[in-house]
Amino acid sequence: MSKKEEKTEYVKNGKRLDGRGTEELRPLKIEVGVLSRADGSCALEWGQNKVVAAVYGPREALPKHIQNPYKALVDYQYRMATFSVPDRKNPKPGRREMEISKVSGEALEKAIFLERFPNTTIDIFVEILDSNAGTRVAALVAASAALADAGIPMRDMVSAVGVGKAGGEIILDLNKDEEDAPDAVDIPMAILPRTEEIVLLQMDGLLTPEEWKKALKLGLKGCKQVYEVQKEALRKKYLEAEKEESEPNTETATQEEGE
Amino acid sequence: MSKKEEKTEYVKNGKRLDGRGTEELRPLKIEVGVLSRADGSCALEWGQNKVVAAVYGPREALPKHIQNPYKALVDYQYRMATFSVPDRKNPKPGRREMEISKVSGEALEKAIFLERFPNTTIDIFVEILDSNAGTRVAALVAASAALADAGIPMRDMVSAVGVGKAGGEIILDLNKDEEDAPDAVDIPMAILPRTEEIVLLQMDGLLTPEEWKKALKLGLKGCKQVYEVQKEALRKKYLEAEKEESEPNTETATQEEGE
Amino acid sequence: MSKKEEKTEYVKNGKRLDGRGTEELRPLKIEVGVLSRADGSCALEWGQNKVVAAVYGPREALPKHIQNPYKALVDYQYRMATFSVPDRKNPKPGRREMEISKVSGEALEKAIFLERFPNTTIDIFVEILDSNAGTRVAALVAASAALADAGIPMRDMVSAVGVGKAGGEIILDLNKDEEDAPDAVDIPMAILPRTEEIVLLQMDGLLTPEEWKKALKLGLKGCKQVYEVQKEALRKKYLEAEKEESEPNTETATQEEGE
Amino acid sequence: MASDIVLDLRADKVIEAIKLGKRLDNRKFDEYRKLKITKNISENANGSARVLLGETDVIAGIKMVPGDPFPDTPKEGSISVGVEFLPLASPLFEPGPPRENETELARVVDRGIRESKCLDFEKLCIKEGEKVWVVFIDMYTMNDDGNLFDACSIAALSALLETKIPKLGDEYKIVKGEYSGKLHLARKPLLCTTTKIAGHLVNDACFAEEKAMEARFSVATTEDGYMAAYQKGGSGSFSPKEIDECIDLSFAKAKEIRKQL
Amino acid sequence: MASDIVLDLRADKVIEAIKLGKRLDNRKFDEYRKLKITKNISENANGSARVLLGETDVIAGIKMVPGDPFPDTPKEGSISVGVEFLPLASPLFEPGPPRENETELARVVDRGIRESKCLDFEKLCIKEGEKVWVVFIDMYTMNDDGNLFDACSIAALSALLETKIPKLGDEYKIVKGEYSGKLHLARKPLLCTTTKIAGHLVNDACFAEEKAMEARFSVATTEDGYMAAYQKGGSGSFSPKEIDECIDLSFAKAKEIRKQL
Amino acid sequence: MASDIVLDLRADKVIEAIKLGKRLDNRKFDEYRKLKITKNISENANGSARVLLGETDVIAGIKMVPGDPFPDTPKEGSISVGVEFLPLASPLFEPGPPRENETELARVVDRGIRESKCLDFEKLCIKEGEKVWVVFIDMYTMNDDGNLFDACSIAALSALLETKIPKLGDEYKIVKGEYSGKLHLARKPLLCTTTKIAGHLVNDACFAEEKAMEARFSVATTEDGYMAAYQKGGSGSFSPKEIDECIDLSFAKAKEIRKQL
Repeated sequence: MSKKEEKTEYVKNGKRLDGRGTEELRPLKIEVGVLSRADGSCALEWGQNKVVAAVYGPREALPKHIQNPYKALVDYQYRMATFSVPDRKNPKPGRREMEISKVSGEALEKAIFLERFPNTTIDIFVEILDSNAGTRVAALVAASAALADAGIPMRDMVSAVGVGKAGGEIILDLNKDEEDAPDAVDIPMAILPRTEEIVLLQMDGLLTPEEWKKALKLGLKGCKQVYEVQKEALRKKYLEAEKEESEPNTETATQEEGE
Repeated sequence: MSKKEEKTEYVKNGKRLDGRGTEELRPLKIEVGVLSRADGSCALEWGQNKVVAAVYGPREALPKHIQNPYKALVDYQYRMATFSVPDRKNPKPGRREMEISKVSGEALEKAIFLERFPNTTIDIFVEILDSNAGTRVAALVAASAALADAGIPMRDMVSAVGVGKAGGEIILDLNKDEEDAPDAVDIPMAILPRTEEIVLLQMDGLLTPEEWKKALKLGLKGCKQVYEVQKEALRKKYLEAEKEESEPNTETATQEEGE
Repeated sequence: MSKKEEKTEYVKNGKRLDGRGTEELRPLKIEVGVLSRADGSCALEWGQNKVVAAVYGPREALPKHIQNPYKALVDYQYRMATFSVPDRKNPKPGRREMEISKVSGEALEKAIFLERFPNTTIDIFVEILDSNAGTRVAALVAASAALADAGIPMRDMVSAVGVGKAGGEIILDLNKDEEDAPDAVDIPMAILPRTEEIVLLQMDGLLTPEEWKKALKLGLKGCKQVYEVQKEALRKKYLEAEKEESEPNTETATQEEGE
Repeated sequence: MASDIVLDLRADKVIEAIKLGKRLDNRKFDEYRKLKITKNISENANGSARVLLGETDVIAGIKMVPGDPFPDTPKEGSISVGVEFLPLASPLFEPGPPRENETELARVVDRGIRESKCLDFEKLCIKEGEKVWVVFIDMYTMNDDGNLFDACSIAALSALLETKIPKLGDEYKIVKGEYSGKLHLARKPLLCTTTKIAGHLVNDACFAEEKAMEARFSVATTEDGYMAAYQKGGSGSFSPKEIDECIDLSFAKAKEIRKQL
Repeated sequence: MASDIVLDLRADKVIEAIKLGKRLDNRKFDEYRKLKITKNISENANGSARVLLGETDVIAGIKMVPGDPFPDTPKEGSISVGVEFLPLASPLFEPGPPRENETELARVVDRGIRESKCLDFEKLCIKEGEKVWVVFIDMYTMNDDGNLFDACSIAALSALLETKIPKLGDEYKIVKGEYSGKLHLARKPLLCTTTKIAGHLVNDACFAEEKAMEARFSVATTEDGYMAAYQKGGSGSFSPKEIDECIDLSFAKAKEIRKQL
Repeated sequence: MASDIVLDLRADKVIEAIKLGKRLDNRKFDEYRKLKITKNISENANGSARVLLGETDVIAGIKMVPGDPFPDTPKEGSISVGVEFLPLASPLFEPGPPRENETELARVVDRGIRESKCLDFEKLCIKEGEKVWVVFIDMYTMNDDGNLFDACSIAALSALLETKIPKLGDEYKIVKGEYSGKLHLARKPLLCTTTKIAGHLVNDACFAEEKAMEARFSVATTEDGYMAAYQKGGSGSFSPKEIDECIDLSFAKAKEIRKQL
């Protein structure tokens, strides 16, 4: 909300204030199958962001009058814990959470074979436990992995990343300091990586079409990096399942810095 | 709420502060069929008051347990836009809007042949866009015309007007300045004009039975003037419909000052 | 909330500040059958506490999906009138009222032969009109009598009392001054008197297991005193019913001080 | 549902009787049921009353609370009137947020009190522009055997007449259990309702009669000949002549009730 | 339900036509319906406008209210954008608390205005750290024949362009009916939405077309070549190339509309 | 529904086993599942902890916020305890406003902390009568495999033990990322729940066991031999003797758990 007044250089000698390159993601760790009651689940850490996602369904949609006889409904709920932000968040879900839930649910609808599950609902719940810019894309990445973990048939995973501008530079995966730049532009985007179909795209800030072209390119690249981490997390679980290990899964797939 | 302290003369030489006679309505314009999605609709201007009404139904009443197997339900919703009053109105409907909705819906029930449409609901929505005293009767007049526009069979139109007292005088169709008089009495009333059956009647302020007799007479007269404007508005539309004109209706029925 | 700072002696020469002995109840009056519309009802005065309870049911539980095919549901609602407490209470039910309603309903479930009334609900409403510590047990005692008045088959009545600590002494039926003691401990408890089964038990304050043993004994004794007043109130009504008196019942069962 | 059928049958009987000039409980058309007022039923309230009108049972309690004045009336206190149709009172009442019947009742009782000017809002000022008294008038239904409007109006007025003004300490904090005097009422506004059943006008309708009613008309009158509020309710209508009869009845009945306060 | 079937049939016809390069009302793919803007439709508003886009009918009204600044921006005023999908506008809208469609629309319009910096929030400061202007922008739908996003954005901007700043008296109280000047807008951000139907991109979709849509993309542009916000909606997707086309269309269409303000 | 039948069958199995002196997972009657506490799981919280009790998974986070004191305790800070049964945690949890189970849990945890006097409310005073610390303790369920009460109590205490007090700047504004010390706890109150199944007392019931339970009794104990709160829940009953056993178990189990903090 309050943007810094003094002139800051956000990229210096190709390095950002936190040491990353302009096209570099923050460290990303994904683990699936972390909650026993849910049909699918995922724990994700992305920089300081910490997210847990759970999937229930397809299950009968109730009350009956909301059922769609042609396809499953998707109910996506993005929520932030009261302590996950600098000032305590009001526990009641706000308009921001409602909007993010809507566009994120729509982003996943394209990926899931909804027509196979008429009259049902697929419920996706994501809770943000800690935050530092980019939680909506982090949530979507976790939700997508949880859907796969639940065995729900999908055209492709949804991979997502934030891209944008700070101090005049187009950069990948903005952190909170960068999002607070006076000229900050924030562009959350999500794609189906195999076809580059864009399923979520928002922006706010002042941006020219030329800047957007550059940002898009960077975003597509970032999504694909994320995609690899998602796949690796799922692979790990299924390999272990094949080995029929009975121990709990403690290893996690990790996207190291500067990959 | 705040009533003026200083002694004002509200009627001087037979003229009110806005130039009207004591028995004179503010200018009234009614147009029906203004909204394409609704089954019936009406736009109304009455002095500064600006009202739009829409009717949907008779349609199936849901949830089923509210259905009445003997007659249609009437659901009337009177609402004010946030900017329609001097101070910004809270967007949440308040107790005043709830009470007005109740008594206005009851006023219309007497007019409609409800028994012909068992298990259904007739939904009437009225939005106040600008206001200067008398919005509840303006809303009811618009709603009644919208019902007729929707082709819903009625015993008679409901016509309505405000009558009351300011500065010791019984006057018709009070405006806001008059309603803020220290001794102001406000009497919204609605009738079925052909039979003079009173279907809405409220009052607040200090009034004697004698003053009421005078006010009643004036109110009945006022309602009948309003009735003529309502009928003219409907006539205009039906005439046009007969001529099968395809252009949008831009003319409006008008009640000029001092009729 | 605010507890007194100065050292007060709450028991002096075996007498409490209001003149009672440590094991003495405040005056208790119970009358059943006081409301004509309810299936069962009870008016109760216990010291300054004033409570009215009404029972409706067993009646069909709605919406249908909440029905239990094996037993009746119990819906208990404890509410306080806005003027029943020193500071005006917000009319919206608060978390305290919600918790009390939950544990009180559970306390009654053990007493009622719920399995005889599948798919139904037994609704118990209690309103506190005046208060001075101990309203939740007063409400439960009234509710239990109202259930009996409604003719609902029960294993036994639920009898209840508050017990606790003030100024280092274990005492029965604390009043508000005692509950505000710096070391106050409040223990609402309810039992089925014939079997001494404990169906409601809560505590807050700092208490040792030894103190609890003493409090328990006192509480059981108090519950049984209350039980006698409950039975007397019901007996009075049934005797009158047998005599087929048509006059309204104006006598009330009374538990005098120092019994 | 069975209960609806029973109610319909009772309504039929009410109408049959009314047409013969009778009421099921043998009252005259303009006769109220037995009225019993019990005052000061709650020590924690600043004033309170319980009203039994036949078997209709309601309670009103007053709390005076120091509050901020409205910006446009810096030297005036205010009133706040609420009613809760407690589910104790009827199998038809459900717990939950206020509904239109409650809202209508509260607002009509409010207008009768407010517009009668029985309370001098300027005397409710504690410090101009800073602190004023808000008089909370809260009503609860205990048993609904009809005519809740009049019963609540009687209870509210009875409670106001008993109201003690709390004593204020530092920073406008109320000193518990101490009072600085009684609330002064300049008038005694009372709401009396006339109900139209089968074309006839009756007063103090019981619950079964309300099920058979076409419309009702409530008038708040004062002892010095004024009306302070009125309100038509129900889906039926009144002729101008009937309205005049209702007004006359309301004045006459309020006069009778006022004696019992 | 029957009405759903009718809507599905209309959607089928829309798709059939689009595949043949046509729209049911014969518009070109990038053609907006007739736009009619009526300003100052409410005297009680500080600014207001009614927008007809074909038969889509929306209203925006502005109220400027003195409020407390946010703690972290003591010298900045703020805006508050709301929309209510009035049940007048469509058989599908029900009264009640705001739902996700309303929330999305309000927030996208909000971002277009806020991020374009058309309003200088520092100029909305009345007294630093104490009082600032809150500009309430409230929109209402009257008739929904599609493209509520663009209609609301046009209405909001039109209303802002007419907004008079209320005059303040003592203690930041508004002097009724007097004004101290007009609100200054540095830019004119407009939201233009492109809708994808059967793989084709069209502008200003009507209600029947929206029923057939795969996805939509809305871009808020300014007259000096910036985008201030955008938003993809719907369960379909866009290729990167399609997004570029949408952006071009939004700039072009906003330019046309801006001439009619 | 099928799932209900499955739960009933599992409950039958639980009861069968208990009657034979066994539990389905082979634990002893008074044995807790494996406990894992992870501290500081959220940098934005002033203190936080995640607790795994078997597969039951809950999180607690603390936020200290400067707030206004209650009028009757001008030199005391306060606590506010909330819990949300996130729908992530169970197919039976639905999103929405707090329900009675959540309210009960939050209030029992609250009383254990408050009444144990582990926090000195007077030390939470910033400036008498003007500003005090409000300690918000918010708990969230991630996975419900039973005994949420104890898991939440452990999480709340663990988070409190890690809590750093924010540094205050001008006008009581929090300086982000800076701290003025750690919150001091005088005691370590812990809630331990005993569940009655088929007439036997067991600790740390898992979800299937809770489905078979008659009643539960939770006791908050301190390391110096006090009980600070207790609460009976469920529709069954306890004999006085059973209550004594429950109390002994709660002291013993809390002592074990306290070592793992």
